[in-house]
Order: sequence, then C-alpha cells, then structure tokens
Amino acid sequence: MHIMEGFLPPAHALGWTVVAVPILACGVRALERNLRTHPERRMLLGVAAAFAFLLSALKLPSVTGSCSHPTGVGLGALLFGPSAMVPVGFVVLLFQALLLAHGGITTLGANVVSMAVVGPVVSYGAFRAAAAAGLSRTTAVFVAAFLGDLATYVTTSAQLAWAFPDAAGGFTTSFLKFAGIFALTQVPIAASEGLLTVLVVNAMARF
Amino acid sequence: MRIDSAAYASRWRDVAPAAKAQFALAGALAAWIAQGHAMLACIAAAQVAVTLLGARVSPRTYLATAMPPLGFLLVSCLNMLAAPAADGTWHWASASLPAIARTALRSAAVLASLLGLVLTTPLPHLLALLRDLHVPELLLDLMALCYRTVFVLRQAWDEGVTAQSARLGYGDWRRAWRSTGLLAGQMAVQVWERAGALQAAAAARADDGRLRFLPTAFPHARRDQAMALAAGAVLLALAIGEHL
Amino acid sequence: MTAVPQLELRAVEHLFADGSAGLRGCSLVLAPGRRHALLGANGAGKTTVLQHLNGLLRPTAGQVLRGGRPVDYGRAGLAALRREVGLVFQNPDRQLFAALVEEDVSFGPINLGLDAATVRARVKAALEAVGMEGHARHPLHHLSFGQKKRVCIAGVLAMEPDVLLLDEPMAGLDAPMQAELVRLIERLVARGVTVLLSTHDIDFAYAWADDIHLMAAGRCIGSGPAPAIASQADVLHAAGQRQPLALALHASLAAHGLLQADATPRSVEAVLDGLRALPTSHIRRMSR
Amino acid sequence: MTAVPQLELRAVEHLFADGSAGLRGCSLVLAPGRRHALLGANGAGKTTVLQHLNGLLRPTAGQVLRGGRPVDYGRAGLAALRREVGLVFQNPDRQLFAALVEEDVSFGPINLGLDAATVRARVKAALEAVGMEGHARHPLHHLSFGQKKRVCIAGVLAMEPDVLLLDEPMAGLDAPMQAELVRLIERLVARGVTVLLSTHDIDFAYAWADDIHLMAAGRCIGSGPAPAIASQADVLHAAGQRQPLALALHASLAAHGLLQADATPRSVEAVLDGLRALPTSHIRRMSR
Repeated sequence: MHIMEGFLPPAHALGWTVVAVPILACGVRALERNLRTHPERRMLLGVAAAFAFLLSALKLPSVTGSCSHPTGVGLGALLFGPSAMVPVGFVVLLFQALLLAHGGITTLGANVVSMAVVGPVVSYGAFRAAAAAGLSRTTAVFVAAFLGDLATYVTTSAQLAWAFPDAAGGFTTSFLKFAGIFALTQVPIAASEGLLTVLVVNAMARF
Repeated sequence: MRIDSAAYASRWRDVAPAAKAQFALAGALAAWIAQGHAMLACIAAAQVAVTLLGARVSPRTYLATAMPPLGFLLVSCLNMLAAPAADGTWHWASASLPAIARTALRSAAVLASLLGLVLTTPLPHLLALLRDLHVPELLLDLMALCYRTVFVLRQAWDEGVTAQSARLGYGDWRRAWRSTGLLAGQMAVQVWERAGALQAAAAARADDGRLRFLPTAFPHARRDQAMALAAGAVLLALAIGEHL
Repeated sequence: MTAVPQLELRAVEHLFADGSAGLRGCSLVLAPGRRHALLGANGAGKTTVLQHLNGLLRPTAGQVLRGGRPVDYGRAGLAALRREVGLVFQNPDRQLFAALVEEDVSFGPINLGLDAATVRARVKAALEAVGMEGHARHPLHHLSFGQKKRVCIAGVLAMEPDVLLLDEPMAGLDAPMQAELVRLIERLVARGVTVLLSTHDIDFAYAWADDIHLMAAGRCIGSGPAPAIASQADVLHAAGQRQPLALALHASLAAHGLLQADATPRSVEAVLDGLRALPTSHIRRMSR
Repeated sequence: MTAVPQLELRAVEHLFADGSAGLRGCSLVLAPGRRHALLGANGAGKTTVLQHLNGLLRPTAGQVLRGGRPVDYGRAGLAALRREVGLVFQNPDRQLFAALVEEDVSFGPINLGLDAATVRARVKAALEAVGMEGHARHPLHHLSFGQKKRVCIAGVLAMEPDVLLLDEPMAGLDAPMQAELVRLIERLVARGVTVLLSTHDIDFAYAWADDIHLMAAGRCIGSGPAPAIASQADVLHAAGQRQPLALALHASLAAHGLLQADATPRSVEAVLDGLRALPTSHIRRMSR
C-alpha cells in the first residue's frame, strides 16, 4: 500500500528518507558485489523489476470483483533473496510514482521501508519458517506472499498513525483506525497476491 | 501508462528536465513551508494551471491520473476525522478539521507539483537527470532496463490475454484466475529468457558490464532553468512571506 | 451449410483507444467451406479484421454478423462465437501458456465446460489432426517453431470450430514446414471447415485461396474469387501488391504462344510443370 | 581489403550446454566485400554460425579465424572482433534495451570508448543510413516492427563494422519493407561492408547473394558463388532446398529456345522482364 505524494508531514517524509537511504545504499553495495561474480544478473534483475512493475500496474481479477494491485516483491524475495529486493523494489516504487502516480517522491522513503524492506524480509522469513515447519511448497509460498503483503500494510498503517496520532487515543487508536479502514482493500489484495504467487511459482516449477 | 503517453505528447517535452524538476521541487517546498489553507490552495492551483495551460496537458488525462491518489486522500482524511468516544460510539472530530484540511491541501499541492513534472517529462529524461545527480550506476542500469522492458512485457501480456480470451479463458472469475496464473507463470519464465537474449545482444555490441548511453541534449537548458528558478522563487517567496 | 454467409463484416469501423483508425468501413463476407485469403501489407488491418470476426474487438461503428444475425456481445454470445470461430495468432510464444503440449491444447475445451473424458478425446483428435500425437506429453519449450505453430492450431481445433482464422500462419516457416502446414489446412477444408488466413504474399494467396479479400490502410478494397482479384491490376496496385508472378508469367508465355491462354496456373511451379510437359519440338529454336 | 579471408570457420564443432550439437565440423570462408547468404532450414544452425563469427559462442572444437589469425577470446580480442563484426539479431524486442532510439544506437560506440562528439556523429550517421534520423529522440515503444528492425541495424552500423551479420533480416517484413531493407544493404555493400545474412528462402538468396553458404543439420555442406551452388541439385536436395524458381524457369525456357541459355536471370521477375523484352514475332504461335 502506497502513501500518496505529499501526505506525510515534512519531518516524517525526511525522517523515513534518512532511514531508507542507508538501507538502499547497503542493498546496492551488496548487489554490486553479487554482480561481480554473476554479471548476467544485472539484465535479469532489470527485467524482473519490469515484471514486478507490470504485475502492480495490471488490473487482476479479484474475488471481491474489485481490482487488486499485488506488489510482486514477495515473489522476488523468494527468487532473488530479500537483499536484492531493496534496489529492485526501490526501482519499482520509483516507477510507480513516476509512471502511475502511485506513491510519490516525498513519500518514497516511507514506502521503500514498508514495501522494499519489511515486506520482502517478512516474505522470505515466513517462507523459511513455513518450509522448516514442513508445510507444502504451495502453502509455504502462499503464506509467504500473504504475510509479506500484510506486513507491508501494517507497517504503512503504523507510519501513518505515527505521523497522524489520534487527538484522543494517540498512536494506538490512530493505528487501529488506519489498519481497520485499509483492511477492506488490503486483506483481499494480500490474498490475491498469495494466490497469484502460488500460481506463478507452480507454473514456473513445471517449466 | 497514461502518464508516459502524456509526457511524450506534452508541449514541454523538450524543456530541460532539470528546469521542470526545479519548479516541482519549489512547489513541494513551498507547500511544506506554507501554513494557511488559502496559500496551500494557491500553490496547488498554480501547479495545476501551469501543467494544464502552460504544458497543455489534457484535463481528462490530468484528472484520470490524479484520481487514485485523491481517493487515498479522501479515505485517509475521513478516517482521521472519525473518532471513537470512550463509550464506543463514533463521532466527527470537528476540532481536528483545520489540521486535516491543511494536510489534505498540502498533499494536493505536492501531488500537483509531481504531476506537473511527470506529465510533461518523458521518463528517459528523468533518468538522465538522476544520472546528473549521481545516483548509483547500478540503479540507473536497472531503471533503464526496467523502462524498456515494461513496454515489451506489457505488449506480450496484452497479446497473451487476447490469445487466452480467444480460447474463452476469461469467461468467469475462476477461469480468469486460472488464465492469469498460467500467463504470469509463463511470463515469469520468460524473464530469464529475455534477460539472456538482452545479455547476448549487449555482448554483441561490445558490452563491458555497464549500460552507458549518449546523454540527451537540451539546447535551451540554461534559459529553461532560469525561468524555472524565477517561477519557483515566486512560489517560495509567497510561502515564506506568509510567515513574516 | 447454407447460402447465408457464415461470417460477415458490414461497414465496420474501428478506432483504437489511442485514437488511430484500425478499420474504415470494412465490409467482408465469408462464404462457408471455402479457402479465404486476407491479403494486405503490414499495418493494413488484417489482424484487426480477424479479431473482429472472433469478437475480440468490437466495431466502433458497423456490424459483425454470424449466420446473418448481428453478433451478441454478451458473455454467452461471445462464448458461442469463439467456439465456432477459432483464431490462431501469429506468434506461438504469445499463445502457448502451459508446460506440456496436451495441457495447452486442453485449455479451450476445458473453458467450454466439457467433461474430462470429452476433453481428453478432443485433445487426442486435435493433436492427431496436426500430426503431433506423439508429442502430447512433451514440454512446449522443447519444440521447434514449426511444432509450436501446430500445437497452436491444435489448441483451437480442439474447440471444434466451423471457421478457422489464421493470422500470418506462414511467417517464420521454411518451405518444407509451409508445405506441411498447407497440407494440414487442406485436410481441414476437406472436412468442411471454412478457413481464412491473412498473408502479405500475393503469390501464396493466389496459389492457395478460392477467394481473396484485399486490404489497404484499414479498408477492405476488394473481394472475390482469386483469379478475378488477381487480374484486377488497379485494385492490386491500390493495395500495394503486384500481379501474381504465375499469372504474369503465364500471360507472357501465352502471348508468345508457348502455353495455352485458357489454362491459368496458380503458381510458378505450375507454370514450370506446364513448360516441362511441352514437347520441345513444338517450338522453333530462337536464332542467336 | 586483402585476399586473406576476412572471417573463417575452420572445422568448428559446437556442443550446447544441454549436450545437443549446434555445429558439426562446419567450415566457412567469408571473402571480403561480397554479399553472402547463409541458407538453411529452420534449426540448421544458421544462428549458431553467426554467433561464432561474432565471438558470442566459442567453438567446442575447431577454430574461428579473423584476417587469417585465430580469434583471441580475451576481453580486448573480443572487443576488437565485435567492433569489426556486427551482429543484428532477428527479434528487435530481444536486443533493444535503451529507452530512446538515439540512446540505444549510442550503446555500441560508447562501449568502443569513443568521445561524446564522435559518438554523437556516429549515431547521427547510422540513423541516417537506415532512414530513421527523424526518430532519434522517440521512445522505442512508439516504433513499428520495421522501424525497430532498422534501429537494431543502426545500433550495429554505429560501430562501423567491416562485416555485418544479419540473422533472418527479412522475417516479418512485407514486400515493400523487404525491398527497402535490400536497398539499405546495397548501400552498405557499395561502401565495402561485407554482409552475411541468414535466410531459409532460396529464391531470395539466389536473387541477392554473390556467395551462398548452405547449411543442413549443423553442417556446412556447400559454399560458392550463387549460380554454382544453385545448379548443384544434389547439394540443394541434401539441404532440403529445391532449385531456385528463376533458374528452373530459365532453364526450361532456354530449352524451348525462348530465352538465351547463357543469360542467367536471378529472379522470376528478371525472367519475366526477359520475356517481355522479346518481340513476339520471334516465335511461332503454337497451334491450338
């Protein structure tokens, strides 16, 4: 879930940017090291970023009849590892801001933290945990993508609640309000994302 | 990809991207500095007017592009206005209305600044600007590849959906999901094939591991930037003047 | 089969979303059971016509008629149209989705809601029709281009259409593969399937088709039996086409008295066969 | 230009990673400044040969020679080879990766280490050579298939190669676009560029090429001047090719005394022109 351009107060926008920049720098550094041994991965990640962007721009059929926007970073984290997803996720988020007006430049830092860092890490961790628990691949992939999406949306809700605490109830009330209202769209989206990721991984496994 | 088409069709397409970025930045800064509702509305209106009247972006395109973020804004603001009372009932927190209105207007002004930039500037020009700003080469490489490939994959996706429709693949939502899954899986496999083909094509042109291209030249860059600085300074002066 | 045209475009206009005109008042009648060639340069609108005939695109103005009645663009109407009118696209890699050959061929029949046994029978029959029954369980990405093309056709045949539309089927095939595909299409025509294929090769269209439909710049500028169309130099010129070589050669050779004027060979090979059948003694050697 | 062959494959074997044989003892010599056609059915190994000539693939056994010396597969050697030998792939969407036309064309020259002014001049000249100078700042996704194809060629021309390798350049182009591309290639040949193009169309190869190199099943089964290759029925048969129609027609017409035996028209159109140039009075009308 993207926080729109300009919505965060200046201090928060700058703060999240300051948080995101070193994480991005580390991701870039790590990927550069990786590319030295696997130079062909540069093209691969560029094309993969395009695929993730495309999935996010498509109108996918959803159970509720509305359209959903999966992020595709859960899938990417499973395929390429969470650290590679920081630069790739950054590129996807920047393109979403510049080509679709989803999210924005001032909110890019906050969105990178929720969607290119927290989401992939949770997806990857959930997949590892599910696989270690002996769940089937299908279940593990679904759980990973679903939880990655949910974690993203919970993080975004927390970011919004921190920036805009409720006058009476403070952070907690505000967080519950944001999480509650966006659950209407984000829970079906997380389910769609999980389902699509399962379908993609199963299809890929057969090739 | 409405924004991409609008940017290439824009009258200001060949204006130096640095100039347009400076004006957008000035709009965003002014919106951050300004306090009053009227001033914020003025900044938003100025950005919209410049985009629609100056760059002649079609109002339809503008509206269609602005709708999704404005939807987010509406939901979020209504959400902030609704407040639970101690007894569990909900009421409108009218006391916080001015603060929420300021947030909404500020968002609208910054959004209008961004739209003014992206609706008039083809993305390759923005990437050239990022290169000038010393964004790491790896990110620029990924962006260049991503941009080109998005359109190739999108065409492939559209053709795939058309071919599946011809075989009744989208009759109901169960079939639609099955077809979408098959197509996404097939295209995920293509990601590897296409990357391999591009790698070979780059190697055939003496690729040395970096994707470098000729920077696009903007003949009136100085003039464009001077005008953008002047216009941006007016916005900033208005916003700062409010505090004096 | 009746005298009512199986499929018909009536003054169809099509504007694309970007505002460009795809079709400009195109009218076209497909008589049943015949070989139809849709001939035109790249960008003339051939694919757009095919997509209208299959209901993938809707006319901006004008009508598409099936069996004399306007096409119903509701869900059921479209399903019925697409079951009866199969469309094979140009690029196999854009229309094959499954991992195995038989899975892909079963896509259409499953979407028709048929039971598993019927689907299985249809897949088997379709793969036999295209000569790929030995590859049913092979992975698609191990097949050659020509084999993939045949799987695409099988995927549409498995829906048992009455009309088969083929978009540039010969593109990318070498001569033996083209000959093989022509034989396959002949078998379908013999079964009563109406075939419409698009091509930009007038020599091929003239050699193969019963009827030729000419397109240029989104307009349908001429339709008729292949010999009649091929002899209209002005209409061909308007479509950016020259006369078929076989026709030009035959006319020239007939003018020189070498071949009979009333025979009309459809291909250069046929002209050559005609020449080879001639006893050389019929002709006085030309003096050097 | 010297008498030393510009490029040569000497008994090149190539095994792919999956163990299948791409080339089996293929030998091939490219004489400088000539038009070469690499003729073979789909899957015969044409692309594999082209990729060896440009250093993208390395022989499993055998040698690739440039100017008589074995290719150096070190970084500098490969860069030198690729500067001199440009390769244009078949599918534009799998080789163009920049956003704008001029950016993509500049990729090769920048990799050569040229300064910005030279790169700009080269890009301009290359785009003019392919007739795309008006599209320099257009995004690639706004171009048609034929235009993208020309940008691919410009991207290689901008490196000013001595040898241009084109993989199935005519695929997907209609007749006017093919004629346009042939004219473009002619201009390059006139400048002294050696051109090798792969094709599965013997009529095209015979009409266009000085030299034809025949391939079948990974083997290079024949090389020589186009007329010499085209008259060897057994070699053509082994490659799954028939005789060029123009040659067959001409032979037949010469046997009937209608055309001179020593003229060898390269295309059916040329035969037709020959026939039209004949006064009809030279021939006795055939009795009906």
